[in-house]
Amino acid sequence: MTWSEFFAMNGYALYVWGSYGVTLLVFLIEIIAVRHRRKLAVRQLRLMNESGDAE
Amino acid sequence: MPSNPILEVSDLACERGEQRLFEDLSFAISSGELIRVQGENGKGKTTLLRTLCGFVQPVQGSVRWAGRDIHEWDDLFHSQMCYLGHANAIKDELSALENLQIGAGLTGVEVAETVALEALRRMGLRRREHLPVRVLSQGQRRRVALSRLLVGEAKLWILDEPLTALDVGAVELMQELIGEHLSKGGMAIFTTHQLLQVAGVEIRHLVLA
Amino acid sequence: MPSNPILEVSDLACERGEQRLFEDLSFAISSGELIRVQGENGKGKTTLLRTLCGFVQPVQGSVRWAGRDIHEWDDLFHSQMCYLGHANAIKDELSALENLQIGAGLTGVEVAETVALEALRRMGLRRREHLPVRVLSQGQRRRVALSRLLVGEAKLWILDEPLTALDVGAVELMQELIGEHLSKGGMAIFTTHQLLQVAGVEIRHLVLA
Amino acid sequence: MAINWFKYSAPSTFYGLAGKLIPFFVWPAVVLFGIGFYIGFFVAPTDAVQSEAYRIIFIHVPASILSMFIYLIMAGYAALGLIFKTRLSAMMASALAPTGALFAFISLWTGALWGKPMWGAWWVWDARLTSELILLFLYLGFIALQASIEDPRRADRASALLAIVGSVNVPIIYYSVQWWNTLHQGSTIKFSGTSMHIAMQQSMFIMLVACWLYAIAIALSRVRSIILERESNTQWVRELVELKGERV
Amino acid sequence: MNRLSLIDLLWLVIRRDMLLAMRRRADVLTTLIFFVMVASLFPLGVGPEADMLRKMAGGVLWVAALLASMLSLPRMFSADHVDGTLEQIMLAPQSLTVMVLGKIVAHWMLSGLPLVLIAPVLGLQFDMSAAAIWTLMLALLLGTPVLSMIGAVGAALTLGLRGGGVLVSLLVLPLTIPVLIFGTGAVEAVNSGLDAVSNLALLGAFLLFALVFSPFVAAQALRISME
Amino acid sequence: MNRLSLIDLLWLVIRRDMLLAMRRRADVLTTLIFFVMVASLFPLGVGPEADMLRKMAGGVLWVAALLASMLSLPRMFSADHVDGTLEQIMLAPQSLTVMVLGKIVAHWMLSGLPLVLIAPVLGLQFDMSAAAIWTLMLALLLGTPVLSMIGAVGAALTLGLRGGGVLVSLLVLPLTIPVLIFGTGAVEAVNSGLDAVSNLALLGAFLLFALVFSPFVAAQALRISME
Ligand code: HEM
Ligand SMILES: Nc1ncnc2c1ncn2[C@@H]1O[C@H](COP(=O)(O)OP(=O)(O)OP(=O)(O)O)[C@@H](O)[C@H]1O
Ligand SMILES: Nc1ncnc2c1ncn2[C@@H]1O[C@H](COP(=O)(O)OP(=O)(O)OP(=O)(O)O)[C@@H](O)[C@H]1O
Ligand SMILES: [Mg+2]
Ligand SMILES: [Mg+2]
Repeated sequence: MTWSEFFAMNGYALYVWGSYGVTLLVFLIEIIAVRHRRKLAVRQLRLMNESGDAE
Repeated sequence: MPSNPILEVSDLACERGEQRLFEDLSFAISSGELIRVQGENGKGKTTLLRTLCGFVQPVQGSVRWAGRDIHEWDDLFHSQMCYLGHANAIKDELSALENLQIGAGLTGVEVAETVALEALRRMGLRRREHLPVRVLSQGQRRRVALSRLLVGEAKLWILDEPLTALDVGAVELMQELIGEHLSKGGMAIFTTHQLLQVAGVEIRHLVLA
Repeated sequence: MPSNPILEVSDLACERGEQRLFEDLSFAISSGELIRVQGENGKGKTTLLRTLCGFVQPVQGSVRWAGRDIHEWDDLFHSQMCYLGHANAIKDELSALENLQIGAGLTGVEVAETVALEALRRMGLRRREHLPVRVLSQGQRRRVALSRLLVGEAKLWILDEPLTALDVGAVELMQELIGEHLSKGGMAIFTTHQLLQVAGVEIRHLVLA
Repeated sequence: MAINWFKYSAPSTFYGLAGKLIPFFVWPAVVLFGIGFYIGFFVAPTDAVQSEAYRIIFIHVPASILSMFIYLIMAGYAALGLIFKTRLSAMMASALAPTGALFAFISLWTGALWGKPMWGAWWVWDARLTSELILLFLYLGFIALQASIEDPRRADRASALLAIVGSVNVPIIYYSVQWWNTLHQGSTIKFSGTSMHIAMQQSMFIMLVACWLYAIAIALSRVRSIILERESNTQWVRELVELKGERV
Repeated sequence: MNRLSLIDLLWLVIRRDMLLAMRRRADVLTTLIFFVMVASLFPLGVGPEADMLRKMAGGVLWVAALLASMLSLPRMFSADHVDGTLEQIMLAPQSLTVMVLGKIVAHWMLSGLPLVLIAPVLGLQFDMSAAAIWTLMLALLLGTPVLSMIGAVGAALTLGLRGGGVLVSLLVLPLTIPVLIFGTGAVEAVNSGLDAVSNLALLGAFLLFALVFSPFVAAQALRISME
Repeated sequence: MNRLSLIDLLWLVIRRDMLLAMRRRADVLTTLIFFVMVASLFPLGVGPEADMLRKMAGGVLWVAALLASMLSLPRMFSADHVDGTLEQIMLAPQSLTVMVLGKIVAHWMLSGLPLVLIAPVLGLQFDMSAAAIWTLMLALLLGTPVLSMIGAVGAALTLGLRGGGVLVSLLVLPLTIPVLIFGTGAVEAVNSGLDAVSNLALLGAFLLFALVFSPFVAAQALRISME
């Protein structure tokens, strides 16, 4: 089995790689979203600390 | 159940958003007493009153009626108190009379028509009893809401800006009503930014700052 | 267009339901004048003010601005007046700042952010400028609505119970603002059941009975 | 014992704990994904009927299974939060919801991509497909409800109630959809090999475990952000950011 | 001045909601007319072949009923919420569950019952058989209260939220799918000469189940929303 | 302090409504999800046979789009009415027609456009052909703005009336039937191998016609409602 055969998936490339590709994409998006959320939260906290708005 | 239950607030603290509105608030009110909650706009008066009713969960401290925490959604407490908020709790489609009767009914009190009519007339709504309240003026709507105080038998009145939209005559009437309520052994907590004096009663002030 | 337009009301009559609220009402207001509409609850104060704005069609009589009937939905009139009703005309979802800027924008006035912020701060909303107004207290919401008066350039203010829900400090501020407005050549018609005095100005009373 | 439990159910304690745990889920997940993929694509033989297309199964089935289990776990946490008023449980529930919804989406997506070559249609109204779609709607409802309530405490409690009502309904929905479909026609899906090749089973199982680990890791790190957001007014969070210079 | 018993209270709530609806008159009619319209749009959208229409009839009518009762859901508590009445209701010393039950019953009488009654007319439009029409009515009679009950929970949860109207559909529609399926299943069964009893029995079971739990759950939801 | 030009004003109104919608976040999504749900309910009601579903697809999707955009109509002016903003808008010295046009555009971008974009996915669920799906999208693109425009008139007329939500559907639905007919007609035409151009052209004509008249008419309706 060559790599090109492997990637061709016997004509089912669109379906198989479409599935795995989108799954990977979704995972990546989720990971980025979670990191972004964390970044926002921490930044917000920093801002609050700096402005001394602690009342 | 003591015959003269009192409302005890101990060590109360409330937060809204990230902001602590008040803390370490303790007071008690018993028969014949009148408390006015004061404070500038946004100091937490409404929040305090709603906490006393049990709508808002305090972050700390407790509110007790006749010795029991009100947060057990206690029937006893609720049958002995009456709350009037910023909103009038009246239905635009119903007439003043229907509003009063049904409104009282929902809180478990059956009010005869004659009693209801008399209350409305006392509140200055003669000849408005059967109009849908939708067409009434702001002040008249407030009067419909206030007339509920006349037909209930609550011991504790909690009134959030009862004088809003009332004209001078109506303000005097309210003062009279509160006076009567107190002399019958009731008690009341209220807020207002207007002048309010009750003959023969010394108002205790509770200042939120 | 006269440089000092006046509002003339002649022979006005309004009905609500089967009831005539007022009739034969004539008055005029010009630069520097302040009129207070008085009357008990339900005497027709709100109705009168809304008639002056053109919302309510009078059964008789006319309202004229700078000589022309306002019912021609006249741009001139509308660009020179500002009405604040019982409702605050603010959006719960927007912050105080956004409300002020967008609100003014809708009436055709562009307001720079610095100007808007300053107006809000003058109204005692410092550190509340960016909160969604939903979480503000009744009095703070009223202040947001009132701050529109500060950023506009209307000559005629029509205010329906502007003092509702305001604390003592805010009431004083409003009196000051009205004073300034009049001294700059403006005029105002308002209703209120509360006390309102403007230093150095004699308030004309218009009693509906 | 009980004290211990409560200790770890305090957001402040759990925050650190979760931070330490995450790597123990992430790296095994990565490795297992690799192994599962290798077995699935290089060891498992080509299917006689479906040719290579069947390889979608290695992601499709784990995603489907997780989407269902996560809902139950989420509802469980929500119920705990509602009954015992533990803040952390509610936070866990809201941390799990997006992941569950994403797995439901992946299940639908991979299923659709599998359906086209197998049945000639991206979508058929089969019982299993339909109930997966409804499950996605349930997730979206949960998320939408939570997103539209500003006050976090109310949001937690309201969405917890919804999740509980939903989890009572899920079995009912599942069986009713099953019945609905079979009343009309037999199932359209038939898998060719009645007994799956051993390598296929291995791969599927490994991918399943990998997905579990991934889901746990992502939920833990999401709950950490949620804790920071919700507890931002507490002293310990402020100190955390200030003194320890918490990494961004 | 008497205290009201629970039954009196239930009755009061129902009467009140009916009275309010009658004052607004339009309300009842509009739900009904919405139902009729949605059902009538279909032939327009799908084309007039009688065969196909007969086949779809049960499904279309059920979907229309579902949407119609969904439409009136947001108003179930929101009017009371906005004008402050709900606060008063929650302060009442009586059982909130009973009051919620009253509101559910009233909602059904105003939005579900009319659909049951008008359904035969629409059934005729779709050329349904008499037996199918009877089954449809019976199924709607058992199913629409369940819609009101599940709906009450959704309405209570979304109380006072922006965009509550659509949000409530989003929450509630997926949960009502079993009702839809067994409701249409009953009609279909009759159409294909089978017995509809099992479908109807299941609908009945849903009804009982919902009757026992939903008022309580909705009351809890209200408590949460009012906090 | 500058006066705004008409274009600025239009843009301000659009931006404002979009901003408000974004604040409510859920709003946009929910209309969309409602659309998806209604479209998915039908197969559940009617049964899963692919043949029949393909035949109904155009009709079902159009009806779902109609209902979804109908649902968001009541909010078009009523929020502004309740909080007094509408009074302020009407007192503004600028053209009310322009403001109404702004509100219509915003409404469409929030409730119509998302439907156009999601339609292909639903089309696949119903196993529609690629050509049919394209036509559907095009038809929706031309038709949904007309729905918003007709809807605006209805929303303005029913402003502040009790039960306005359903009432507006009542008023508007009959008026939108031509859109429904030609919209489904276009899809049908493609399905039966014909050309959809005439149907689409008619939809385009509706669009132009509505664009010219509806903002003005809706503005007049608002004036009447506010009196
Ligand atoms: C959008 C389309 C699809 C959806 C939503 C879907 C959904 C599901 C779900 C929920 C499961 C888990 C069932 C369980 O654990 O009991 C599952 C398993 C499975 N699906 Fe799909 N599926 C789809 C398309 C397909 C297609 C096209 C095929 C193959 C032709 C397929 C083959 C399988 C197999 C073999 C399993 C695992 C075996 C089993 O548990 O019975 N699915 N799918
Ligand atoms: N359709 C109607 N039928 C009968 N009376 C009506 C109708 N509409 C309005 N009214 C009456 O018209 C009056 C409206 O008065 P308006 O709101 O202008 O009063 P106001 O002077 O502003 O009072 P307030 O001080 O309470 O604000 C009320 O007395 C009301 O009862
Ligand atoms: N989510 C929130 N975020 C920030 N601040 C909030 C939030 N919710 C409420 N607040 C603040 O809490 C206070 C609420 O006060 P409350 O309504 O009790 O005031 P009040 O004393 O009744 O005022 P008024 O006299 O104007 O009626 C306001 O200052 C408001 O800005
Ligand atoms: Mg207040
Ligand atoms: Mg007035």
